[in-house]
Amino acid sequence: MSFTMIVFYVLSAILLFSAFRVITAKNPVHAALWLVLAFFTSAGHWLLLEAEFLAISLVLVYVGAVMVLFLFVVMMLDINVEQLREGFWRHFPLAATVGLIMAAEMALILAAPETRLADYAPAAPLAADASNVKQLGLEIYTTYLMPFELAAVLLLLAIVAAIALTQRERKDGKYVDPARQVEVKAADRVRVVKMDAVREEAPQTEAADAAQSQ
Amino acid sequence: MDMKSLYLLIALSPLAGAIIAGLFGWAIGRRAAHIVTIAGVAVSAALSLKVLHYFLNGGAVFNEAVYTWLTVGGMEFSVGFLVDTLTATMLVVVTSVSLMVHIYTIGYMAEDPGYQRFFSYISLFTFSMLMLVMSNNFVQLFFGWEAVGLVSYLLIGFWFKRPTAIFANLKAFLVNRVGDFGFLLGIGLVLAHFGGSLNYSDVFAALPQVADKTIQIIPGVEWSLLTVTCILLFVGAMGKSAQFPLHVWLPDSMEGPTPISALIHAATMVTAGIFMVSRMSPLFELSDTALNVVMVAGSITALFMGFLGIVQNDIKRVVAYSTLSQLGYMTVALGASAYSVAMFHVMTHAFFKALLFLAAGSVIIGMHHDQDMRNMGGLRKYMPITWITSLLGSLALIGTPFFSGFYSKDSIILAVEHSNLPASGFATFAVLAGVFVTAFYSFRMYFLVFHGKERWMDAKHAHDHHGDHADEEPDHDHHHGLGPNDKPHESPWVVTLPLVLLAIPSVVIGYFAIGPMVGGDFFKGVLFTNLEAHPGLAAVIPHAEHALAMGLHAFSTLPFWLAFAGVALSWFFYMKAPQIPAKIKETFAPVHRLLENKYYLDELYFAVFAKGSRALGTFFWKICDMLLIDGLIVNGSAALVGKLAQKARRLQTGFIYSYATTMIIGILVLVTLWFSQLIFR
Amino acid sequence: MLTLTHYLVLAAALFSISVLGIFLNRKNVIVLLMAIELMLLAVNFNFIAFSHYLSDTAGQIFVFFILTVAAAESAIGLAILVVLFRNQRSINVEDLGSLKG
Amino acid sequence: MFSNLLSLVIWVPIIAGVLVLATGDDRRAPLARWIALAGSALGFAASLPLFTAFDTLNGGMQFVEFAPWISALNINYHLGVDGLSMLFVVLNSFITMLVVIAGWQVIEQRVAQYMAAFLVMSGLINGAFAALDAILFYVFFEAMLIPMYLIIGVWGGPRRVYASIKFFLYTLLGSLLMLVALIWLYFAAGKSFSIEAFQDIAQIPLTVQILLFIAFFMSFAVKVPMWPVHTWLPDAHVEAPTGGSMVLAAITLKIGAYGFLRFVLPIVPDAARELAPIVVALSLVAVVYIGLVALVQTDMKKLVAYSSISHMGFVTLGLFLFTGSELNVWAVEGAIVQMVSHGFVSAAMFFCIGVMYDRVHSRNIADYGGVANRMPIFAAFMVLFAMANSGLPATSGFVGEFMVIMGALQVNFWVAALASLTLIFGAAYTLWMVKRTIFGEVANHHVDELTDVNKREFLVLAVLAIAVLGMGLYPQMFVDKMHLAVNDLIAHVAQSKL
Amino acid sequence: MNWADLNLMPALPELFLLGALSFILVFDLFVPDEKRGVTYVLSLLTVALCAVLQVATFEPFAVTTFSGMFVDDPVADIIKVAMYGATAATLVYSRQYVADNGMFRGEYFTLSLFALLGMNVMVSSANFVTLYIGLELLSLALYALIALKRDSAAGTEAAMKYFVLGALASGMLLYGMSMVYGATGSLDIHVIATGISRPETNIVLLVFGLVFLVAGLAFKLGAVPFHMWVPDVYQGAPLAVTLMLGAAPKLAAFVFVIRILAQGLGELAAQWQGMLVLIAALSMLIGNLAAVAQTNIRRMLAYSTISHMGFLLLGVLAGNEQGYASAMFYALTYVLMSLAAFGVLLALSRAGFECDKVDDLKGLNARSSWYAFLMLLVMFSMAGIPPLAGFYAKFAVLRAVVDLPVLDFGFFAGSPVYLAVFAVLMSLVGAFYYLRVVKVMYFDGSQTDAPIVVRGDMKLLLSVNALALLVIGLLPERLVELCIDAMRQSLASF
Repeated sequence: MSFTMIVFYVLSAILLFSAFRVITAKNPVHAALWLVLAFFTSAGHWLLLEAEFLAISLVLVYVGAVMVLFLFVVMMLDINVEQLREGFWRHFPLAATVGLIMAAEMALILAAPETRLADYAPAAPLAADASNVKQLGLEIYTTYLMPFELAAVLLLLAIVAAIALTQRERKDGKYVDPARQVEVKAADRVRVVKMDAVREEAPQTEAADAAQSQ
Repeated sequence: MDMKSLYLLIALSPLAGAIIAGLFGWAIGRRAAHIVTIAGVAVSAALSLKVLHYFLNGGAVFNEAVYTWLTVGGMEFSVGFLVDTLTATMLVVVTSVSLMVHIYTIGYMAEDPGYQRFFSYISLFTFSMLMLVMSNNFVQLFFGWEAVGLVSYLLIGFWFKRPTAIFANLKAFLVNRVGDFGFLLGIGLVLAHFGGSLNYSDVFAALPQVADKTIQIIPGVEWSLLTVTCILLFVGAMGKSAQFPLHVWLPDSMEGPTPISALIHAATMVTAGIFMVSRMSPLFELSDTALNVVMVAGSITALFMGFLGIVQNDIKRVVAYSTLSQLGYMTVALGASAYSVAMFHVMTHAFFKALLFLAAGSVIIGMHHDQDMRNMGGLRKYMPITWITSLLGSLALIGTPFFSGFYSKDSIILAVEHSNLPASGFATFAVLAGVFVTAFYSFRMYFLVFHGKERWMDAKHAHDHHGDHADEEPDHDHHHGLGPNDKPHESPWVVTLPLVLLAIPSVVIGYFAIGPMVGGDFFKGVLFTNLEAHPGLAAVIPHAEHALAMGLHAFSTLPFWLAFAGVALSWFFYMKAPQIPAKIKETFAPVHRLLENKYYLDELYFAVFAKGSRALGTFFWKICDMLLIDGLIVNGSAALVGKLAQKARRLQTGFIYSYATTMIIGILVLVTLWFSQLIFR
Repeated sequence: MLTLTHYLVLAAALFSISVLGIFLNRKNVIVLLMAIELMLLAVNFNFIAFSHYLSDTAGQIFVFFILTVAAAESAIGLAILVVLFRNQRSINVEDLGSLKG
Repeated sequence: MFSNLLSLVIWVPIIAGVLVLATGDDRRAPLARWIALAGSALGFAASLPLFTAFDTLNGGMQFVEFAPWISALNINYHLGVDGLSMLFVVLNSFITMLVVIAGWQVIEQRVAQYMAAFLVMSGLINGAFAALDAILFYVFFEAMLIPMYLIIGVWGGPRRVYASIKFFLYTLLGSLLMLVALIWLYFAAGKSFSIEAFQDIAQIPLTVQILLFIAFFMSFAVKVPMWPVHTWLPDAHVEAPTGGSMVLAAITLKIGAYGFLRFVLPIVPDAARELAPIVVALSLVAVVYIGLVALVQTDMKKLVAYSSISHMGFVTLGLFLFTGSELNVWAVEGAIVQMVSHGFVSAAMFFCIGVMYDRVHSRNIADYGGVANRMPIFAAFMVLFAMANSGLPATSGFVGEFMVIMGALQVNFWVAALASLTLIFGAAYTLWMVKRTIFGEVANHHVDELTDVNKREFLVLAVLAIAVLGMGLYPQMFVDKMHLAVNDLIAHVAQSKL
Repeated sequence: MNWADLNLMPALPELFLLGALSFILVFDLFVPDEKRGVTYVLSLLTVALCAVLQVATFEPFAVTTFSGMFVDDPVADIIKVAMYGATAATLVYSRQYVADNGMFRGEYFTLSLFALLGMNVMVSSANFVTLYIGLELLSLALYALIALKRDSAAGTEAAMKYFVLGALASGMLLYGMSMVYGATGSLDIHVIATGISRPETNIVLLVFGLVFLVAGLAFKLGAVPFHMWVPDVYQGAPLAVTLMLGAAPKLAAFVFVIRILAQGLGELAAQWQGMLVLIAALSMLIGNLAAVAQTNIRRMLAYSTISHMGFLLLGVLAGNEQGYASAMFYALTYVLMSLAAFGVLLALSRAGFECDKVDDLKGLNARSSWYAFLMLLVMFSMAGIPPLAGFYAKFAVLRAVVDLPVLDFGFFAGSPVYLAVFAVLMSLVGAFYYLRVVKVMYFDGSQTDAPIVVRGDMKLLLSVNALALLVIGLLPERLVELCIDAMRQSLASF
């Protein structure tokens, strides 16, 4: 068994275990941390597959950004962890059966000789100075220009959407609406109230009204 | 005027009267209505006499189409006239009796609010009957057949407020429909197998080819086509001419006003069946089986319906049963192949029976619409004309020598005696016994009505003169009867004049007509009798040629003495010893009850057919339609869809995990289906 | 020797675990979101493995975009989660059952 | 001058219907009525030349119109009538006019919608009869469900919802299967939806023919309706307003039978021949069984509805009487005559019941009795139509029955015998009803307060009476038009497609 | 890649849309709440201009750009124009509703435009990458829109469900794409298409991926068993968003299906036909059955959508030009019907009252015969009754199905006619609940006499929309031919 094989199996074992823990962990914070571990091991796998850029992005984007976001949210929301775990094992057998069948079927198909995965010869190892990043960059900025731009739009959308959904105007906030500020006119700021100089006998009429209404 | 126009005029002038009186009666008033209808019928009657005269002087047979009704499959159906001696005879009978009845009606219906309607109906009836007898083909025959049925329906139910009347007319129509059912099938068989035409002449011409044809009605059993056809046609005749077992409608039809009982249910319409069989004599001659059937039906009717006349108390019903019985005689004659004799009896019977009915009507007028004979008696003093004419009519009916009824009835008896059909033995007994019975009930009626004690004084007024419908609400408009201090009185001249006019032919027509009609060749080429095969008629002809001798000879024959015995017995029972009938009634209570209930046939039919079909209908409706089809299949499938819908709905649990599970299972199923070979190697 | 099969089966196992996570988890929506991340990870494995064995960069580029999308997706997912929590004071999956039938 | 006649009879009522609808709410109801009358009268006027100018010596399609409609699918606006269909176009236009008059005062709510529904339906029905393109036919055939659904549902009786939905789904079930059959035939006929092309398909295997037959049969048998798919009809009839029942019975049922003539017999002759015994048996069930069911009805409309089924049984019977491979000309023509006649008679019967219903607001036989005392003119008409319904000679009701029975006797005695039972049953249920409603003493104060027909009702009754008697006395006028078409049909059916 | 060769013309509408969208996004910040109408008008203008540009740049053949990732073919053109129309109609119909429900904010419009952009990208993509990103653009915008009524528990619940299941479906889709990529070595649909026909291509892997692809696509369409989100989201989302969800995205999803299955994996038709048979049949069955039991009209329409998608898939599974064209026709008419149906519901809704029970339509004919009539047209069209557009849609699809040769997929073998018969039987079940809507409108008495207040432009557009069903029903030729021609040209120049 070659070294890469050993690495592969070790990483795979950690990956699958951590993935399993992600979905079974009692505490969502733990789950998120198990997920981080899964991402790390995946990054290791991808390095084995000579996808350095992606491996690094995975760590940076996921572990660095997304998982932090997850943890933020988990901690922000006041979640009763104990209650969340009730009845977990009751559904486990059925769910596990389905999951197992699925995994088994997929594995059987993929491993079957008819699938001819063996035809895929292992790629020749890249030259030491070959830059995965450069290679991807070239493609992304030329051939994949359109998806690249669209990815940007997508991120914009995510920003807009996230803000639209979560931003709340606090009642006690000192928020100033720039649009209203710009719109403001002199007449809005100063109101000239015309007042009569003579004061009427108001209370009497009120009393009369009251008497009438009774 | 050419003959075609003449015939058209005969047929159409009553129709014109009917239409005017019917559609515009409200505008022209009562008087104009009866004038116009009577004028129409009078024209017909006059022209009919002319036609008869024409034929007596050797006129030519007329057989021509008037207009094409329908063309199908290259075959034309036309309205056409076949006028020969047979038609001419019927024309005269129909129009003359109809004319009498029209006149009579002026008096009889004088106070009825439906006066114009009534005239319209009877004119319409005359038209229909004329179309029936003048037809040269089966379709038109059927038209007329049904049309007279319709008018009969309308007239029986003329007093549509009376439950009994509208029950009776429905019954009449339906029973007739049963007959028509057979009749139409018979016509269909004729069309299908007799050269593809419904014209009489074509059908007769095709007879030689079909004489030996057979038909499989029950698979594997070959029946003679002719026999089947004839019997089916005769079924029609049974309905219309009220032969057992389709006779049940006729007695009930007495619910109609008396004039129509005379016209339709005695003189004309009910003889349509006899007329039709006579017309079809070439067919019937070829089938002994059919003739036997005819004869049996006729004999049963002749005898057993006569019995029923004995126990009736309603004056009209007695006449009605007598009509039934006489129709039986005619049918027996047909069975004996003595078609001319049958027609002869049709004619004489038309006159004397119309007379009897009208006389009964006159009595009813006199009794203020009380029809129960037990409330009458001694009327001869108050209603002399009615009394005399009734007596003459009764004498004709029972076959008193030299009266018209004698000639026709004796001819029938002779013919039957000499018939060689298997049924003729029974038939002979029936007609002979019938003579006695006829005489008995006729004179029972005569004595009860015109002689004896004047019983209307102490008549109960909650009377049950409607025997079988006694439980129904009494009708105040019509059944009032005589008041305690009233006396019967003779009817007005419009009523008595027809009586007189009808009495004349009732007495004399037989004497004059038997010679040419039965003995001579008046019907030659029209009515066919195979004298070798069916010798009944041959036995009559020698007698018929000498009417006087026949009358004289009669005193030495059995029928005369039977009739005499009947009259005598009735005199004894009802004049001399009125307690005896009551005693007999007690002694033979079951028999009496059987007769009073008309052999329970009505009850039987009602239970089997009316109730049975309703029960079946209810079953089909409630069980098959509503429960099985609608409930189980239609609503059931709807309910099933609803149930499934609830099931389908419950799949949607609302929980993400179950949705996800569904999706995954979907994937798994697809994967398994497509890769089962790989997975389960 | 490491073959493509190794990676694909690994990815398949990962995929199954994430699917299992989605319908095993009845209490916590956040874990659902994490399971989704796992699933995308499994897919990425596939792409990268194929890319490697095909010596083709397209797969890796796709993964790049998937990572981007996944990030955006989790942002929106968490935003919805926050709104959900505000409305229901719960992120229990079983409380998300008012729409059904 | 007659080149666009068929389009006129289709579109004039529809456009009039749209105009009527445009008058809006009930404040302008009188205007709506008059437009409706004008539209229907125009439609009828346009249909008359079809009858008068019809060339009886020409067996083919007449007044043909052709325009491409959806050329991509080879669907064309192809119209034409022959002896099989012309009469129904005229009949429908005629009945529509009467229906408009019949609903003149009776309908007080949503007059415009009511009138519009009938007018639109009239146009659609004409279209169905005139269409020579299968899809065009189908469009008209189905589209008429919409106005009918509304007519029953909006203006109907208490169980109208059940009845209308049942009606709709029942009929839809059949027609959807037919649609599949039409599409199959389209490919078999070389990508054409022309009905004539369907008929000219030279070969279809028997099993396929039988499947096609079943598809068509489902559709048309429901429409006719034949036992056992008839149960929608009593419900629909009972709940529909008078006009709805009139159109439903007089016209829409005929479309089913017409479908047999136009589609089933010529397109799948061998299957028709193979399965004819079943159809005949079902028809006889309709005659006998339904006749008995009619006998026990307590609701007048239901009774007449069942009688319609029974009468339509005669139609289907007539259409499927084979001797060898030949249809019986008597029976086929009789069936068509019966269809036309039933159009008059059933419309008249329903109208009569409507007249009574408008006054007493009950359809129960038991709530009547002695109507003739208060409504003599009406009673006279009612008795006339009842007689026509029971097939009395000299009324139109007799002609068709007579012809079918005559035809049946040439084929099979027992079939004819069972069919002839209608003479008895028809008279029994119709006249029994007449006895219980029209005749007798005045039964209750409702009946006592009855007033005789008004001018409008009289007009409708009189026109129908003339039609009933006219057809009974001179059927030749109608039958003449169909001879060649029927002969062609028979010749066509005689050719095996196996 | 040569920048000079970059032809932006085919993508002009999308570029304009993106620009306008960004502009509105910023501009809206400076619009005060009471003048939000400006944003609304700008959005409408944007959509209208996009449509103009789309028509102006129409070419009767396929043009590709962005290294073959973006394809502008006649099908895309027509569908996009229809999507602009649908989006515009959505905005018009929902204007009053969003104002009444506190959603009348700039985000609503920008998110709608984002969704539109995403759909455009989906429709015009010729590469898995762009397909995926377009799909996500659409989906993310929709997730957000559904939850946009932030205080609505149902809305957020629906959004969450849609999000989770959508992500799951995306995962499946991606898994499928990865397999296809692995088998063919490319993400480009053209290359994939040509790659499949090569003998050395790994069919097992392809079919394996195909299963997942089909699942993902079925989810987008809302076909059984990947339909579970549809009823919940239709019911839970704000009515305006439901309308948006039910209209244009179906068109995009349809083209998505065509791009992947017909253009990319056309050679595997024999395989996916079988899967689609199963999915289509189940969709028709479950959709129609479950709809029968609904009392909520939005839910009912959701299930009806599922069944319609089943029908649409029948056209797709025919696997030939006629079939695709018929499915396209179906999609177009479906969107028209869906728009009109929800349009009427929006018209009947008012502040504080959402018209979402079937019973809320009771007696509509008495309240407003016009809206009742429009709804009647929609319902009968959905039921497939001629002479309404829905009939031709069903008809064309059935025709394509019947034209198929004998099918054999192991679980289903036999004449395609059986499939057609099954379909019509299911649409019979469907007719029942459409009829019920007509029934409550016409046969039942009204429960309320609240006046129906509808803006004039909406009333006009809604009328045109519903009457279009009738017009198309009477004269379907133009649209039918348009679909057939477009499909032919697109497939031919692919």
